[in-house]
Amino acid sequence: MSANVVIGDILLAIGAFFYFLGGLGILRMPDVYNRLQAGTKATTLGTFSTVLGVGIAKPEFLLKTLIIIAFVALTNPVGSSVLARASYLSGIKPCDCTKVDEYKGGGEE
Amino acid sequence: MIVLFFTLIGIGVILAFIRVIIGPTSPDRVAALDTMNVMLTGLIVVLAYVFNRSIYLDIALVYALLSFLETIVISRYLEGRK
Amino acid sequence: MRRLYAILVAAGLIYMLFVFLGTLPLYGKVDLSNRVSAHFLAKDVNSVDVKKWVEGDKQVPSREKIYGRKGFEDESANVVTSIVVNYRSFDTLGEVTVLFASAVGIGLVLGGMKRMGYGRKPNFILRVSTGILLPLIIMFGIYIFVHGHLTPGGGFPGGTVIAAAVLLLYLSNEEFVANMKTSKSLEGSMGSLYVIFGLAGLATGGAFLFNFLPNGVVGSLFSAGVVPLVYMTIGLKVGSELSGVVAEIHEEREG
Amino acid sequence: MSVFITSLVIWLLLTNFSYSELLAGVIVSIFVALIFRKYHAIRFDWKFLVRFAYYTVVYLPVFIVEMVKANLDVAARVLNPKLPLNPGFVQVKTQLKGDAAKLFLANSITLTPGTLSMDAKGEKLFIHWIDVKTIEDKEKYISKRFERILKGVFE
Repeated sequence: MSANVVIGDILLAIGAFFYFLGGLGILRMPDVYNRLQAGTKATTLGTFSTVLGVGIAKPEFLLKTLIIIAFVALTNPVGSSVLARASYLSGIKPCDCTKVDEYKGGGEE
Repeated sequence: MIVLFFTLIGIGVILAFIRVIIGPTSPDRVAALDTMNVMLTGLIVVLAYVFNRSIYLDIALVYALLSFLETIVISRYLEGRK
Repeated sequence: MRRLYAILVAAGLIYMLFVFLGTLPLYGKVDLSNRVSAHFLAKDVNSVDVKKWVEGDKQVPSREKIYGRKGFEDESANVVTSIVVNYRSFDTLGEVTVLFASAVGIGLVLGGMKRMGYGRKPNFILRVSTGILLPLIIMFGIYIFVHGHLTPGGGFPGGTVIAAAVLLLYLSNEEFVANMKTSKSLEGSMGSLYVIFGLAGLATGGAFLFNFLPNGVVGSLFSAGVVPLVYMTIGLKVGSELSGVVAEIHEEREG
Repeated sequence: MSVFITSLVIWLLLTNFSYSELLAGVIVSIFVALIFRKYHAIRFDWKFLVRFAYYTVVYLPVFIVEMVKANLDVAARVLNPKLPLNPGFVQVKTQLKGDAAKLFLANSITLTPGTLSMDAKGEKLFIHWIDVKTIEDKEKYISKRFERILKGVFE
């Protein structure tokens, strides 16, 4: 057990825990937008942590794990933004606790 | 240690999958599916680490690309026409 | 002039095919033990154990002496690639033909002149991020089919990833129209290049796509003989074909 | 030119370094840069690279701290049995001009505590906020931290 393997294992454990939180958030939140919030944040940090953990524990994987991290960091927020806009435009009502709505009509005057 | 990772990720995937099944509307299902796909990408990377095969990382990248494309295509469909 | 040239090339190809078809053995009469080298049957493609020969009688025999005749397979890093390209490559020609036929059919049914639009303007975030993601996706697709002999990839997955990039452009950009002329000519030239490689193998080694190049060291980029070239042609062909299918789905006729 | 450099860097990250890989990467990058030049949103010169390298050092720690805070926030909300939620859709004005700058701002907003950017139009960003504190002066809570840094990078 060298030092980098220990660091990698710790990062992997943190990432797995955030994955678990993402699943729980997806299940418990009341409407689509809140679900997307929980799911996107938790899985993005979970992927960062997990993949970086693998890259640190195995230095020969490091370059390719960096590419995976860059790809997920670019695509995951974009995907959730597009999905949030699509669900708003397709007429999904946000939950009753929503206070403010300044996005009426899809932002088109 | 490895068993712990797989247990946590597996529970997360199962929770997301419950939402895929019960989700009241289709954006709910797609959101849960997107979350599940990112989790599975991480899972493939962990598998590459466990089996010590660098070629699995390519598969993880292809999976991430295809899941992103799936989310975009379904969103563009759901937006509908004006 | 161009038509004459095309007819001449086609006649030459058909002539070569008929001439060399006569030299092939009948179905079921091939002496496979003569073709498959021993270390391939032992699933030992990677490692060459010449050490014990050196210790035995102080001389290193050539590869062909150890393992019998030079293999039909071209020293690619995984066995599946050897099987797909070296043993089943004639089937790949059939698959590519089927794909071409389906692309032509979709073009006949759906093709048109005008770009079909979606109801809504694309999201700003999606439009900008596609421009940044595009080099990553295209380079990854090319990486897959150039390294087809080293990784579990090959022509078909690489071409599909490139077509995915084109689909992403269509989804995120209202004005984007693929350049069909370039795509069609690329597809046609790559398809004929594939057949020419196969016929060159037929001319030199007596089998379709026989390896006529040196093998090189396993694991480096320029190795495995004819496999990277074949995968490059298949990858570009499949990529342009699927892009053509995506483009034709997004078109509509006037009126 | 910038597309060529980006493609070459990606190629070298994907492959293990050797001279034949470098040669193949240069050839492939030239073709990709020629064909897909029109559709790339990436344009930079060497001055931008220097600024980018400088600000990455400043930006990444802020970003990672914010992301960990965001996740702890989400975790607290999820694990709390009463689910304290106060969501709403708000719009935020930004001073950033470039497309890429606005994209990075939107992505940063998505990954930081309690906010999810949905769309951008002109200088307005539309955001789903999980805990609406105030309707006026929203920028202080949502976008000010990143806007300063990203202005340094892109302008």
